[in-house]
Amino acid sequence: AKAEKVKIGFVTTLSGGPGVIGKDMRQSVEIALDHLGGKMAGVPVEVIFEDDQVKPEVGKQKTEKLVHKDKVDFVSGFIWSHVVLAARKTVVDAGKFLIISNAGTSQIAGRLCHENIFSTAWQNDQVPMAMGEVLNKRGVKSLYVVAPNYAAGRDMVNGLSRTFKGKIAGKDMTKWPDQTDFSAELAKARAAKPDGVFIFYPGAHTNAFIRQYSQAGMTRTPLYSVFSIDSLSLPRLQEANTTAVLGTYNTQFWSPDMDTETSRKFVADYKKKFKSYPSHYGAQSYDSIMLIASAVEAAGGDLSKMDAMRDRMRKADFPSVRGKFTYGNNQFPIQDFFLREVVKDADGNWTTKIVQKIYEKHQDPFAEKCKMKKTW
Amino acid sequence: MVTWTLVFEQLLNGVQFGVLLFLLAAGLTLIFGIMDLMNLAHGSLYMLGAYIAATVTHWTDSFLIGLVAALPATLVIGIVVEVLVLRALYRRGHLDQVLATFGLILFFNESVRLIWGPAGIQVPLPDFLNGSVDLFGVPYPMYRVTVIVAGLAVAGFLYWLVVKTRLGMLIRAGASNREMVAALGIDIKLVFTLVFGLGAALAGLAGALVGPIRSVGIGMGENVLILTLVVIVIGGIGSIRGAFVGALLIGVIEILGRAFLSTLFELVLPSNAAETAGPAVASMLIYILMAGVLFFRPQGLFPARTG
Amino acid sequence: MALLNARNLVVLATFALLALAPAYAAWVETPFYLDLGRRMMILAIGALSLNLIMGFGGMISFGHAVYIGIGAYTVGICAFHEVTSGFVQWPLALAISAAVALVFGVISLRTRGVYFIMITLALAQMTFYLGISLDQYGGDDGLTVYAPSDFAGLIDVDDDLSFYYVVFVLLALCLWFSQRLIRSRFGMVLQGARQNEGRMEAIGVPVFRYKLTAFVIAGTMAGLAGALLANHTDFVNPEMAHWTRSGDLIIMVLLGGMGSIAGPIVGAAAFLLLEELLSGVTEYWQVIFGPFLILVVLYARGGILGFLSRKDGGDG
Amino acid sequence: MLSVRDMETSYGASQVLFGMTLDVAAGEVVTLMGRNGMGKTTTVRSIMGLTPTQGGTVVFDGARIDGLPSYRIARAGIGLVPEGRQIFPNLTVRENLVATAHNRLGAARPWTLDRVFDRFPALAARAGGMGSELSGGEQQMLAISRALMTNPRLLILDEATEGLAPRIRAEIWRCLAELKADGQAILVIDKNLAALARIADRHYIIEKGAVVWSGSAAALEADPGLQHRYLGV
Amino acid sequence: MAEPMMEIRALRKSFGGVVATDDLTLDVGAGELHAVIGPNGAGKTTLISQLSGALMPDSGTIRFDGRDITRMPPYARSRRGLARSFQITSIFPEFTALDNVALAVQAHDGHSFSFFRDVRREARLRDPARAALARVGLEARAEVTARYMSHGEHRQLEIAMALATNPKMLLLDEPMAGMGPEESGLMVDILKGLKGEQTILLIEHDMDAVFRLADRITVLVYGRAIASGAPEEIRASAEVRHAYLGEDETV
Ligand SMILES: Nc1ncnc2c1ncn2[C@@H]1O[C@H](COP(=O)(O)OP(=O)(O)OP(=O)(O)O)[C@@H](O)[C@H]1O
Ligand SMILES: Nc1ncnc2c1ncn2[C@@H]1O[C@H](COP(=O)(O)OP(=O)(O)OP(=O)(O)O)[C@@H](O)[C@H]1O
Ligand SMILES: [Mg+2]
Ligand SMILES: [Mg+2]
Repeated sequence: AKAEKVKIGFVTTLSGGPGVIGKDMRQSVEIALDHLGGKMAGVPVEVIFEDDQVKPEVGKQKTEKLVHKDKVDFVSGFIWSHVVLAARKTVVDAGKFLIISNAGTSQIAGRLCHENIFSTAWQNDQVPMAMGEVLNKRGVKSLYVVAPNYAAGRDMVNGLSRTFKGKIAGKDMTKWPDQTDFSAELAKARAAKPDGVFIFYPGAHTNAFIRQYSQAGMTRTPLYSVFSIDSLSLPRLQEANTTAVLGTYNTQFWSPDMDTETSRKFVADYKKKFKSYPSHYGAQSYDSIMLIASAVEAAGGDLSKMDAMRDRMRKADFPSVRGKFTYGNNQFPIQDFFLREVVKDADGNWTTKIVQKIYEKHQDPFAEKCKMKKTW
Repeated sequence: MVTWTLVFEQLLNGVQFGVLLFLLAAGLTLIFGIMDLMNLAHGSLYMLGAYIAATVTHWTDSFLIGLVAALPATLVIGIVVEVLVLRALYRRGHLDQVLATFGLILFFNESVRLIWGPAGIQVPLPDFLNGSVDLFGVPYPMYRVTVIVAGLAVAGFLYWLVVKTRLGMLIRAGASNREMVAALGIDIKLVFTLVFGLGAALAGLAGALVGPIRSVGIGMGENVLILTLVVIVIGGIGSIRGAFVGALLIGVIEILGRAFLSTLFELVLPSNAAETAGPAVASMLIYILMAGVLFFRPQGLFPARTG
Repeated sequence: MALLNARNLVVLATFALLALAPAYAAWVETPFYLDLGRRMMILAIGALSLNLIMGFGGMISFGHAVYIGIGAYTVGICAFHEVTSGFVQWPLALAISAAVALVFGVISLRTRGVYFIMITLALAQMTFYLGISLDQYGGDDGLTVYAPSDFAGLIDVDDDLSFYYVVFVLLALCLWFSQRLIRSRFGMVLQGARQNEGRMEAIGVPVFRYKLTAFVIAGTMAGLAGALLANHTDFVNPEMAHWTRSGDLIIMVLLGGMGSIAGPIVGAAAFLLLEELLSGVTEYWQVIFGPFLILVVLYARGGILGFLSRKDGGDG
Repeated sequence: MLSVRDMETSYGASQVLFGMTLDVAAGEVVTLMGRNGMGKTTTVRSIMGLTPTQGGTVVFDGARIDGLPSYRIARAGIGLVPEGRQIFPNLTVRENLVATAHNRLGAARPWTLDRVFDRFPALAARAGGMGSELSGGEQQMLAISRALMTNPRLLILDEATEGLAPRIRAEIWRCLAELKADGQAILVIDKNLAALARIADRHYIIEKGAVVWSGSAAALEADPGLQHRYLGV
Repeated sequence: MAEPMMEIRALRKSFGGVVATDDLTLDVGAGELHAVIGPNGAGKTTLISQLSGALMPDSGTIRFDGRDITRMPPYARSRRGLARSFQITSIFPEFTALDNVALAVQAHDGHSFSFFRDVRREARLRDPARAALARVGLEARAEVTARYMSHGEHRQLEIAMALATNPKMLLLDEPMAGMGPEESGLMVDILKGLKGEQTILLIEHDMDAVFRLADRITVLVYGRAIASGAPEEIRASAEVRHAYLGEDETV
């Protein structure tokens, strides 16, 4: 029978500094709901947001609450790997769908894959792997690597090493999350005279790094980054007039200038409503809601039809910001990755622009560790 | 590939980092060491200093005005906090103070998020501070040099204030026995309020100075608080001299550890072991240092001479 | 003092509530309360253990979460290597936390006061960074505990309800143990050493040994909480040992009332309930929670239980 | 000069002073006697505003001072040598003396560092040392000197000779006698009856927080029964 | 003279430039009440602290009851029967008077690694503790929290704690300080009662008491013993009068 309401629990970080990511995700979910007219298959949708405080235990408890108290049908969101890892079992044991909007942990892409878990993002390694290819193409022979010393940081460096063929002239794994002074690393990097510097810094650390990068007089060395420079950090960098960031390169599966119908509409409406560019976090969250909508449509609003919903989602048959893509056996996207450059837009705002497609239909390397077989 | 100019530059980096820590540590050692108030919210004042300086800089387009505005603003905030909350807690144990100032941290962090949003602010540097100067053949950012100079000046001022002036004596006397100081005709409440304000303003100054280098964001206070506590504990709680030496020590060791530890490990360990051990040990370095110092000198390097 | 004063009533009520929570959860069909209650009780065990050394022994440890982390990691790593028997995991968790507490205690108990706070913090941070660098066990991403502790069918930790009561009974046991401990000779020495360590030595007590023993007992009890927490979250991660978690434990103890044996339990319950309720009201809940803590300090000296016993006209 | 009327003071629920009443005139030396725990120290603390009172008035130099914060009471001209010395352990001897020194009331022959060091050479010898390093007796001298350095009009000494060597004790009595000769008013608490008798103008004997006997030094000396009953000698 | 209970040989302790104990040699015979007097800052408390183990001497030896205890930690000395009282009151402020004393008894009743039995029901701790309180005249205050007692009562409690353990030797640092005449009288009586059974090293500025109690008196000045002998000899010594007693102090 048709459900009275589609309930979606959305776990993200709303408090503290990282709350800026959660805010972008929430706003994007709102846009998605606007586009859906607040209904899926004619059934009204309710999204309940919960704050994980970047703590696994809290994330787990909030998920418990969503599943067992609010009785949601889908749990989505999750920025952080450790939070989703802690929350995963609660959702799966309750027989609900878990739609991951960001965290790209190799564990869930591999050994912990599950028929009820889908990602609308990527697996961590893919983006730096794409960057490795870019560096090869651009003839970078020696590279200085700086990244924080935690799981995602090490994933990024490993991902890069999978494809980058040149020499790593030096590598610094910095203290996480306390360290926001990079003078020691920058002095070393300058002394090493590399062809380029590769960084990965999520959140506020990016700004600190890039500003010190330019203060240290490193601007002549090209800067390559992953997940560091995006629509959340660029306005801040512009505020401080850190021009060093203009013209630097990064890789991603999406960019606000992406030329798909859904993306154009999403970005335009987001800009209209919130006066800024959405980030990839937002784009992924938008897709999460749209993926869920497609599942609810397939079941005709009857949320007990798990198999029908799952089959539909596996087909990835919904208007995604990235255009058409497919799901791999681990239910992570097989998708294209692009090189982006930081530029000024027509209004003088700083944003990213797609320069080149690096990977076509790329699948993450952990899919083979997933025991599920692709039957769709 | 370690050259002497690189080592020298890293030393400068260490000193600069140390000086910044000193600004925080000096205020904390006054409040915590001398007034015996365990103030976890010291980091919050640092954060507020940074936010206020950043905001004023954006309003006025002048970093200098922003910097100068942060001082009285944090002074006043400090005084208000002292009068409303902390004044009642001097006689209580450290734990009550921990609980209350933890409450203050939560309050300040969330208030900042309400007022400024979660994203943080960036502070542009004025052009005249943006270049670099040549220090013995090493091009070093002008701004970092400015920070070093400012910090040293404050250090001198504080040493004079606490050790040489009557106000300094009263602060120290009040720390050991408030009641007696009052019974001898001194308005000790006022003295403490002023000292707290001074400590707050120093934290605010550190925050304002750090804005153009690092990012200004929520929670910036807590990380630095721990580091600051480490500094004053190594130096000996309540000793301005200890705070100074401790801050420089931590600054230099932290930077040198980050800079050269991995290289050092590569000389003695197989390369993949060195790759994991290097950053891990660099992260722990200051804690190892502190544990070591306390193991051999349980009162820190310069034990404040109390009874 | 009357047995049924407000203070004892609150403790009894807390226990009664915890005992009946599953029934209520079942009645309103909200198993979530079970989860919340369980987490409360697990953290209460942690807070209880901290109170032993902090409230009674005057040793303010800013690294107590480390033992919770170690207990949890022991279970997690055992499970990772497919050792799932609880009869192996749990005693091992207790033994390892005890051993670590012994080593850390020997190092840190040389210092006093704030220096002690800081050295425990330093040791905790080192452990934390060690956890982050443990790549094979997931680093800071942590480790999923694939299989719950297995007690050969005697107790089913995977069943929410029976695990709930396991935790409940363990909490009650810990409380009972603490109560006896504090009133024993050992407890007197512990409390005496807090009040006047020099005098304690002068009357012929080698204080260090007793403090160290208390430190190890508390570490072991926290290790138990850790083993439980691993089974509760099915997930372990270095975050569990972070200094902010040790801070949370301290807050729980203070909120409930330091120096009263049951205080930490009330404190843990109040802490988590407030967090749950307030965060439901506004995402800016800490703007309320922060000042609330300050008010507790200013107007309810001795935490919630202290406040109640004063209302009672007790002598504090 | 000082006039205390019907003072009531409690610590929490337990009341210690029950209508304490006493006077000190300008230039007079008055003693407060009584057995341990009878409320002598509490009286002094109440006068100084260190312990809140529940009733009664304190008038000093014609102005009411009860309820004022202690620093204002001290500034009005009362100098305290507290029970148990309470010197500042983390200050040097010299700092202990100068930190709170003042001559607010414009004493004609103010106490200065030199004068104090003259009076107590033992302190001069340890001037640069920390308060915490002094022996018990040295601390006591420091506490007296510190109070003198505020140049009070009324000096209150609570067991100021406790733990002093006989020679120093004698010296302090001599010093008090000199102060008295200079017209300094003094309220003194001490167990050394013989010495008190020599210097004091009047005595108060208190028991259970109230005055049970007051009168001149001569009257007390003449009444051994009184001494036995209230002072246990 | 009987076998000395305590032999101090060439003891030396300095703090920076201050020599607080200067080559001090001293015997205290078993059962003797030996008073040490001297000006303030002469090094009396420093001496007691070294005997009790709170301070380590720079050089010299201390033998107690036939054993060298120079480097023994304080608790071990206490166990061997050496008890001290403190010049500046040192008690357990949050315990009742009775608990304070019972804790002292407990410290001498084997180890305290007993985790389950309620101490407040242990008669073997409580009874001797009550007796000790009674001895110093505090029995009526047994259940009062120590913090709420007056200064004089603290002094009495201090002595009760030292007495409670039936030590072989008592080190008393100004036990009469802060006591009223009546309490002082009581204390003299207590000490008189102990004389003969117990060896006592007494530091006191109350000359009345010293001359009434002491078997022998040693006068310490600047860390050195300038005189040692029977009370009459000391009283008669011009040097002592000059250094310590003062000319006009009548005793
Ligand atoms: N802080 C306190 N809290 C509770 N009761 C106290 C406090 N201080 C003193 N008392 C009690 O008040 C009474 C009077 O104490 P006070 O110190 O005034 O006596 P005193 O006459 O100075 O005695 P002493 O000669 O021993 O110094 C005593 O019974 C004491 O136990
Ligand atoms: N910790 C210390 N540091 C430096 N000097 C000290 C220390 N302890 C004591 N002294 C000094 O050593 C000398 C002896 O002190 P001690 O306390 O033993 O004297 P005392 O004979 O007990 O005097 P009193 O009768 O006044 O109590 C004094 O001059 C004192 O200032
Ligand atoms: Mg008194
Ligand atoms: Mg002495």
